Amino acid sequence: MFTAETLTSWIIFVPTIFAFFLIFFDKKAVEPMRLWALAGTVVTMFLSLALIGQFTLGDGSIQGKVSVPWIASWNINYQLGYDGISLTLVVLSAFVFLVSMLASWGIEKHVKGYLILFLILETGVMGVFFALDFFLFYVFWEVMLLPMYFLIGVWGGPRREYAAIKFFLYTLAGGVLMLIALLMYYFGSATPEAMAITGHSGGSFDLIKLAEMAQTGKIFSPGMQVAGFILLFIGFAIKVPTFPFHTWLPDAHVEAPTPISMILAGVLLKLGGYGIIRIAFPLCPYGAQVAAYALVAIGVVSIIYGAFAALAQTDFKRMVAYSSVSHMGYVLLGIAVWKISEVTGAAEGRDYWLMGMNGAMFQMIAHGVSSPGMFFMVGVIYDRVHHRDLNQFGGLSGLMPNYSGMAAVIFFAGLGLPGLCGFIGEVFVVLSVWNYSKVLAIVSAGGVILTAGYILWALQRVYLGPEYKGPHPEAITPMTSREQAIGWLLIVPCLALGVYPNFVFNYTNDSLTKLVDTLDSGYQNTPKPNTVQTTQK
Amino acid sequence: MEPTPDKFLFISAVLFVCGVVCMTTKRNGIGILMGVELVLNAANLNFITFSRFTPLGLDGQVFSLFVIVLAAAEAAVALAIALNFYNNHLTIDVDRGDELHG
Amino acid sequence: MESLGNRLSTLLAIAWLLPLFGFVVEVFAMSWPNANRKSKAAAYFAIFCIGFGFVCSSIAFYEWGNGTDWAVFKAVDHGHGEAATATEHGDHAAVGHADHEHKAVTHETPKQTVFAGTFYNLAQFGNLKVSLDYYIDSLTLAMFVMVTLIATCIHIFATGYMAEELVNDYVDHQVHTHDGGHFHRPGRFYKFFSYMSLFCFAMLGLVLAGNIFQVFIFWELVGICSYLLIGFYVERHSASTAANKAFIVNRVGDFGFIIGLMILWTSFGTFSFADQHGTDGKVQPGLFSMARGHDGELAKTTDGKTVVLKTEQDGHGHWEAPAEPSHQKTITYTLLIVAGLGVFGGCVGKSAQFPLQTWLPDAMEGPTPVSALVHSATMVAAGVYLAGRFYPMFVPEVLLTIAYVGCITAFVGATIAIVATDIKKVLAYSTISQLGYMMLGLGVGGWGAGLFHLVTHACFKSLMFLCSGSVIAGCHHEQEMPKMGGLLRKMPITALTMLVGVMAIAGLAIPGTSIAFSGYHSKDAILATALAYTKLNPIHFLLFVVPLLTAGITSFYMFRLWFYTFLGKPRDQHLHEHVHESPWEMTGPLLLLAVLAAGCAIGGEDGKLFKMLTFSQPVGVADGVDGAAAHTVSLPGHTAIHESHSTAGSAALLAAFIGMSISYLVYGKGVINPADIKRQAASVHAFLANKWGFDDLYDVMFVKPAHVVAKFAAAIDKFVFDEILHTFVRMGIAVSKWDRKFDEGVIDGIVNLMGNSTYSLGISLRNVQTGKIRQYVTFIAVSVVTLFVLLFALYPKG
Amino acid sequence: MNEIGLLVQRLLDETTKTSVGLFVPELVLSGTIVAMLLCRILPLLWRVPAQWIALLGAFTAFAWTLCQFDQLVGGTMQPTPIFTGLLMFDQFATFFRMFLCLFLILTITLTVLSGIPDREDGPDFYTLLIGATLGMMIMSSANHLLMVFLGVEMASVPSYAMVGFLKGRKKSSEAALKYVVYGAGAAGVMLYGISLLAGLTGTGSLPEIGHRLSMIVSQGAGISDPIVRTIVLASLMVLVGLAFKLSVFPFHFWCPDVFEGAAAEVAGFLSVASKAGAFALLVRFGLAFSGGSAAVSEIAFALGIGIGVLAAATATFGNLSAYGQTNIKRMLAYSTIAHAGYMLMAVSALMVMKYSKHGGAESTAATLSCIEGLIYYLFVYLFMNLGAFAIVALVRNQIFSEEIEDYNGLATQCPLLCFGMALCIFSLIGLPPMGGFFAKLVIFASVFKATSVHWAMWFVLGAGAINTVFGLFYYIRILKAMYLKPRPDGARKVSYDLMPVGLFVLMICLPTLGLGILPARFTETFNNVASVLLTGR
Repeated sequence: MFTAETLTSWIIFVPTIFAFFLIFFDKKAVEPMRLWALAGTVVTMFLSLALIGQFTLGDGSIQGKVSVPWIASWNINYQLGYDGISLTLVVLSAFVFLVSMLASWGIEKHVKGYLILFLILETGVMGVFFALDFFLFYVFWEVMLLPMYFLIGVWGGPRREYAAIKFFLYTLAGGVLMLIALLMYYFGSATPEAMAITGHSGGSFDLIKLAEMAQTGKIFSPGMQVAGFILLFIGFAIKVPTFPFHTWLPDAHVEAPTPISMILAGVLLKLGGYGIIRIAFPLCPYGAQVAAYALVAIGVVSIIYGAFAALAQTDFKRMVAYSSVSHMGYVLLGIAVWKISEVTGAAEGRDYWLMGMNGAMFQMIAHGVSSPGMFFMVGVIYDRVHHRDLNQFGGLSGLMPNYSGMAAVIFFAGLGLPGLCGFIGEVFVVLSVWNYSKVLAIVSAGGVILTAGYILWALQRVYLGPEYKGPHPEAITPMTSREQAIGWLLIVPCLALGVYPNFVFNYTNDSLTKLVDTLDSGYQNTPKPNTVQTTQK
Repeated sequence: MEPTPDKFLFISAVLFVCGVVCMTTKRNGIGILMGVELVLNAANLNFITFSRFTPLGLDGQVFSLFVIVLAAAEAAVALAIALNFYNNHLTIDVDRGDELHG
Repeated sequence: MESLGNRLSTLLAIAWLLPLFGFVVEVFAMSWPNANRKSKAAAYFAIFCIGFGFVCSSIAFYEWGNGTDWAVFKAVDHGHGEAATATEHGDHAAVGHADHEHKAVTHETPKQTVFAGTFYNLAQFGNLKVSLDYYIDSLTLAMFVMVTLIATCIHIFATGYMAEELVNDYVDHQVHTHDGGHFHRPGRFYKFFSYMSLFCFAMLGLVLAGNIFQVFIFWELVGICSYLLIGFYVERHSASTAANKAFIVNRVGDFGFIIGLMILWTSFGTFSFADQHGTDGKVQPGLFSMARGHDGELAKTTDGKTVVLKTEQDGHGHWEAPAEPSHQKTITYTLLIVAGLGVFGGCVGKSAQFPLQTWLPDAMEGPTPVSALVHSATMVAAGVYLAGRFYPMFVPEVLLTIAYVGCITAFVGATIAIVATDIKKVLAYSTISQLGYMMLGLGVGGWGAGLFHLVTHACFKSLMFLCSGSVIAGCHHEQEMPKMGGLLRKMPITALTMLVGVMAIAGLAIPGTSIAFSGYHSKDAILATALAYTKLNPIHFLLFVVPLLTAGITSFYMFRLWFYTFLGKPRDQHLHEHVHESPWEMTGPLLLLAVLAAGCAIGGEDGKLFKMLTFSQPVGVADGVDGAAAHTVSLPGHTAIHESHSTAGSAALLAAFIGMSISYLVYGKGVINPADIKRQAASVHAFLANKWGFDDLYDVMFVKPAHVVAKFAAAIDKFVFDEILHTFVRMGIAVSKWDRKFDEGVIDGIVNLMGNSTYSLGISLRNVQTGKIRQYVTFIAVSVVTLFVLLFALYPKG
Repeated sequence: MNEIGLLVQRLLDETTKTSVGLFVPELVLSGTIVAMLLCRILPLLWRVPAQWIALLGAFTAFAWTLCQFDQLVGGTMQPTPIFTGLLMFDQFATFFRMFLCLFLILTITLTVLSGIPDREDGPDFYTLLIGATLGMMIMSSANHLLMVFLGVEMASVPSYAMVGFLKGRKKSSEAALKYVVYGAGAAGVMLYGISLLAGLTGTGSLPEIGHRLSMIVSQGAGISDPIVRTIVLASLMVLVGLAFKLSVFPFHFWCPDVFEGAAAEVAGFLSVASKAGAFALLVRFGLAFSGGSAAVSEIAFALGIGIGVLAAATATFGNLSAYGQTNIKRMLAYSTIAHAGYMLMAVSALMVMKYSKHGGAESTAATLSCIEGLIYYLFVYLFMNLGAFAIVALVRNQIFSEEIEDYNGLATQCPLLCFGMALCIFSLIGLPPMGGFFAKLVIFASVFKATSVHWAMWFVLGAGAINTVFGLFYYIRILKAMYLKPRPDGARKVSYDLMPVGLFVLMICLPTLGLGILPARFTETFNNVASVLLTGR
């Protein structure tokens, strides 16, 4: 019953099944409902672990492919599959959902509605990671939007409506751009040569076949690839969030309740990065290469800008939100270090680009573990004193020793301390940038100092110092056992990934090698327009 | 001399314009309905001319018959509504009926 | 041989991982709710871990000796000096290798002395490999033995020093809560020892590291441990700011380190020092063999602009540069310089060299054992160790910069130490100065001399810090020297061991004989190399004159410290009554370290320790570099250094005696009352508000310029570098404030503007809907006409 | 003398044998009207409430049209013009008649549930309702200019009366007056246009217009040629009549006032049914120009572009002016205007593709998808809009207000109704899992294909995309009021039990989700309908 193929569908729809049964619970039975929802996330976690079992390590191509025709007249089919990239992200999402569910015991308002939306959100996320049909991918991408709007809107903080509508607006605008790109590629793939690959008339939404078409370079014209890439990149960059499109993140994080901002930071930001790796790059290799310098520049600016912004914040959660912007800048940086040598026209220093990609994937996983941890730590103190003003904290290490210890470890993971997960991602990405462009490499290395600056300053203001300066100090009680369990659940992967990063690299390396080679050949096959291909210094 | 259709068409055009002008300027509800009748009859005149001079033939006359019938029906309903408007607003002045706006 | 390599690596790995195990146990065991805070269990457990580590490393040293049948001590041709046992300390390792000396020398092939291998593989991208591996040679073993030994002594000392933390309610006098009272908190005895064990783990990891990336990993871990230890008294704002400052300055250094790493990674393609034996039998050259091959020369192209890396192995295993250009892997010379400077930047950040030395004096906020272990013996020495380890990769230009940076640091450190009044600040500045010395030693080509001074300095500096610790403990946390005085009678053991340390650092010796304190031998070695260096390149004469001058200043301020605290009348009568000698846990290690400080460098150049260090010096260093051809700096060979030994030694000795006598006159006998000098230089006093006014009766040229320079140096230090740092911080905050305004103002503004504009447009459209029916009907007619006209105008022509 | 006899004889047996047989559903409806009027008079039938008769009649009509449709699709029946070319009996017309009957059933059940027409004036209301539906059914199968005018009038006049049905209220009487005056004006203009067109072509039947026009229009005549000018003016005037029914931008002024004045059920009926009939008629009228010479096609092409511009303007105007609304019916009125704009884009794409100079097979396939998109959108639109208006009506019965503020916190009291409203709203916005998204996707796809023919269509596509984002703002305000705002304690209680009301709401709202998830079956049938319409000609 649980073969590789059916497992993917099971993982997607188990949460919805649990959500459906939630309806029949009585409104008052809060505790059983929470346990039932927790059971849902635990089952999904086990299924994803089972999926790892099914995964054959050496092979980088798509595994467990299942394709059922859904809307035949438009060649749309319900197509799922996974490879090293999506597998690691699925396991991360299942884990973060499990931990956030544990942290949801603090929610008292409309518990049933909250849990149902929470589980539907999980379905949406899992669907995005498994979908291999562009239309199915878009449907799951937007399905995530509905529950997220309500989760922020109903259970959020004081300015929740503004934050919810802003989040909805940004993502919908991105979605519309992606829709246009979707249509462009649907009609673009209706040409006779495309017929050879897809085997049926009319356009195709199948991501694998579209990637093959892009790789031949003949079917999608360079102009279309550049236009397609810009549309897709903006659509995904809004989710990552990179520099110009990031202003929704601090509002959404500050207003969202703790478990939701844990999911927002842990999982939803990774969708942007995953989208770029799975769709934006393979579908328009030429566009990606032309925009590579701009991408790297945006990545570096995101790092520096995010770090400075974090330095300036007085709200603890907003500071952590900006740190996410800065950390996700590394992801974009790692993906885009694709240098083309004038002589051969092929990728120069391909190993460094592969290292950058692996670093970016690892950074996504590491940030996916450390940033929910950071938000949880902020949440623990917020649930007690109900304020987040950095200057009004202090002396917590005396009052809550265990909590401060754990928080210090998590924040040091965010800082990029060796031995913890943050370090590997950052350093590998920074090391790989030198091959691409020296100036940007130095600037991105500078980011390391800023990160240390704002995190240590925040730690000093919150945890060190003689005594607690903020309102109702009597509420500060040591960590409950549940919170401690969550703390340990987050710290253990931090340490494990930091000490032995091959947990991730074993899986992602083969798939990324395959991706890097297809992109490289895709770029070489595309006929360059008459202008001489100017390469970046 | 052989009567040509354009004289009739000219008259119907004039009739049409009078009808439209009457509808737009009259403040009295009934006045507006008169304007409507004028417009409909202008079209009737057109149909009759075309049935006489163009290969339209009998269709034109059948057309005008139907138009007359429909004009009657429409007038009946319009007057009923105008009456109802009067009962509620105690006036037939159309400009007074601007409660629904924005 | 293979089995020896494994045995060595396992032994050292045990010594390395034990403290980590200690850290984990201490953190968990002690954080158990019912653990009583009075038990010293944590201390004993930590001592056990590091002590056992020391035993393992000495066994490893012994095994290594046997393995290479003590070639290390037979390498030098003219036999070996008098059979003095290197160190009397009573553990069996010393005894062991004493009786081996007379074994017959057999001439079979030279045994393998350098062992390298991999623990496990971090990541593999294409043919780029990143892994945790080990590199064991004589330097590693020497460092292991030294670090573990000193750490054990300091741990024992710390059990005594930190005893006051063993209480359930510890009153911290330096912290005032808002209601004026002192801060109360439970004792944190166990936490101190857990951090110390973590630090030892990180330090040993750094020494054992087999590739530069692994060094970087433990580099930052050591930085975090210093952050935790400096900020041990978390409640004191000054402590946490000092900790932050230390970490961020280290990070600035690491920034340079990362750039170095990037260049190496991109141009060499590997991080590992030694050659990597791939599973398929293929051998991949390590950094050193790529750069220097077997003969120690860089394979430069004809125009001298690019360096060709030696990536091919000829007949008998020597790495050569491939002939055909297509196979050649090259790196431009300037990039190699930048890489060298980058890595050296890391060392500057960590060893508090010239531009980044401001954090070390502030780091004295941490408890004294920390200052002793971390900020004098081991961590700050890591920079020098790395410079030593990475020596083959430094091109002559880089060595020159290292030399000058070392020289400047030595001078600046020494001059500021003159005016410092806090006993620990004096020692901190003297550490900076001695580190400058070591860097100078390395810079001028004295690889052995630099590391020799590293080891000796570690011994006597940790000794002096511990003495100052016991003085501070004795005077109930009073650190200001003006309040002390005349403690000789009250604390005899501390005073005498301190005297040994002072004499060692001053480099005193009985002229003519070879009996001298360790400081003399190592400083003499450095000065000799410096003298030989200046002979070869006369324009760099400063590199010998300034160190000589600094040697004099060093002995002056060290003796000033000793006379000021221990001789003369007690200046604070009330404090004087309560002074008491420290308990045995504190004085025991002092004695042990005193013996070590005095005798560890016995035999000087041809002593056991020096031979041990120079045994695995990079190839080609011994016979110097003739820079004339490539018009760069030439480095003195071993023979050249040997000749200039006698002159350099006597000059150093003279400078030391002069310094000592001056300080004796001013402080010891009190012939000149320091007070009236203060009146004369009242303005200067105001200027040095936080530095006690310097009384100087003798208007000798030597004293006044030193004072002016000190003032200038202190000023630089305070107003220039700190200022630069603070301006950076202020600029950073200013940019971030602007950044936030821009972020909320501009981008959010645009989005809200769009939202509002569409909203207002919507509202304005509402009043088009007037509600008047007549206007609606007019609109029908008007729109029909306009539509017709529009269509008429825009009709697609033809 | 006998020719007349012959003529009459031919007419008689032609109508009796074929046309009447195919005209049965309309006859059934007329029968129900007669029955209801009778039951007012005959005391025997007095006790039978009128709505059950109406429902019975609607069901039989629906069943009949359904089997007619099956036979047509199955091929047993061939599409033929009936009543000597006055009406056209083909899949396209039958589909719309089936659509209208289904809608009639749903509207009647809604009025039963919301109880608008009380017992004694029930028959009058249902007579008007069925009369209007009859008019629209004739509109959808009109094949002759006379039928065009007759259908429009028959649909409009009863709806004037229905709008003013709540005799007592000042607002509804004012609305009715406005509707009558505006409707009559527009009908007058249309009639004048029809007369000109009939005069020019000398015939009334739509298929011949194309041929006749090409005879009188000389080759290569630009707008300067008087004949071309009069044709353009005449067709413009006819389009005015249709634009009034569709509430397209310049002719939409009646729509907000009438919807606010009329009862919610009537507004629902008007918003969907009249749009369906009008769009069917617009498509037939648009296709009337086909078969003509190049000059005629050029005219039609220009009209297509004109309609496209109008469509964009309508969508933008509809969305923007809905922002500031406080009354929910008025807001939904503007939303219907906006959706009319989206559907009009499909028609303009159809005309642009059909009459583009370089026609070829590829363009016919494209026109096929335009019509399919239009029909699919209408089908989903039926459920979306009726669901929204039904819920507004049901809520009005309990809280007697249609202001959005009074909807605050409704979700806590009647979760089922609010869940239905949320489904409709998200479908109206066009979010993926819902039918609205797939409908919009199909229409945007056809417009996207039209962009390759003429640059102006880019502007239309752009307007469509932006409007999807504009639309988000005001739709979300309803949900925000219902879900995010707390229920003011003084407000009236809204509670409905599952059985009649809940089930009905679910029956209407769930198809919006169903159509989104399983659109496959419907797209095939619509595709077949469109192909017959195009190729049948």
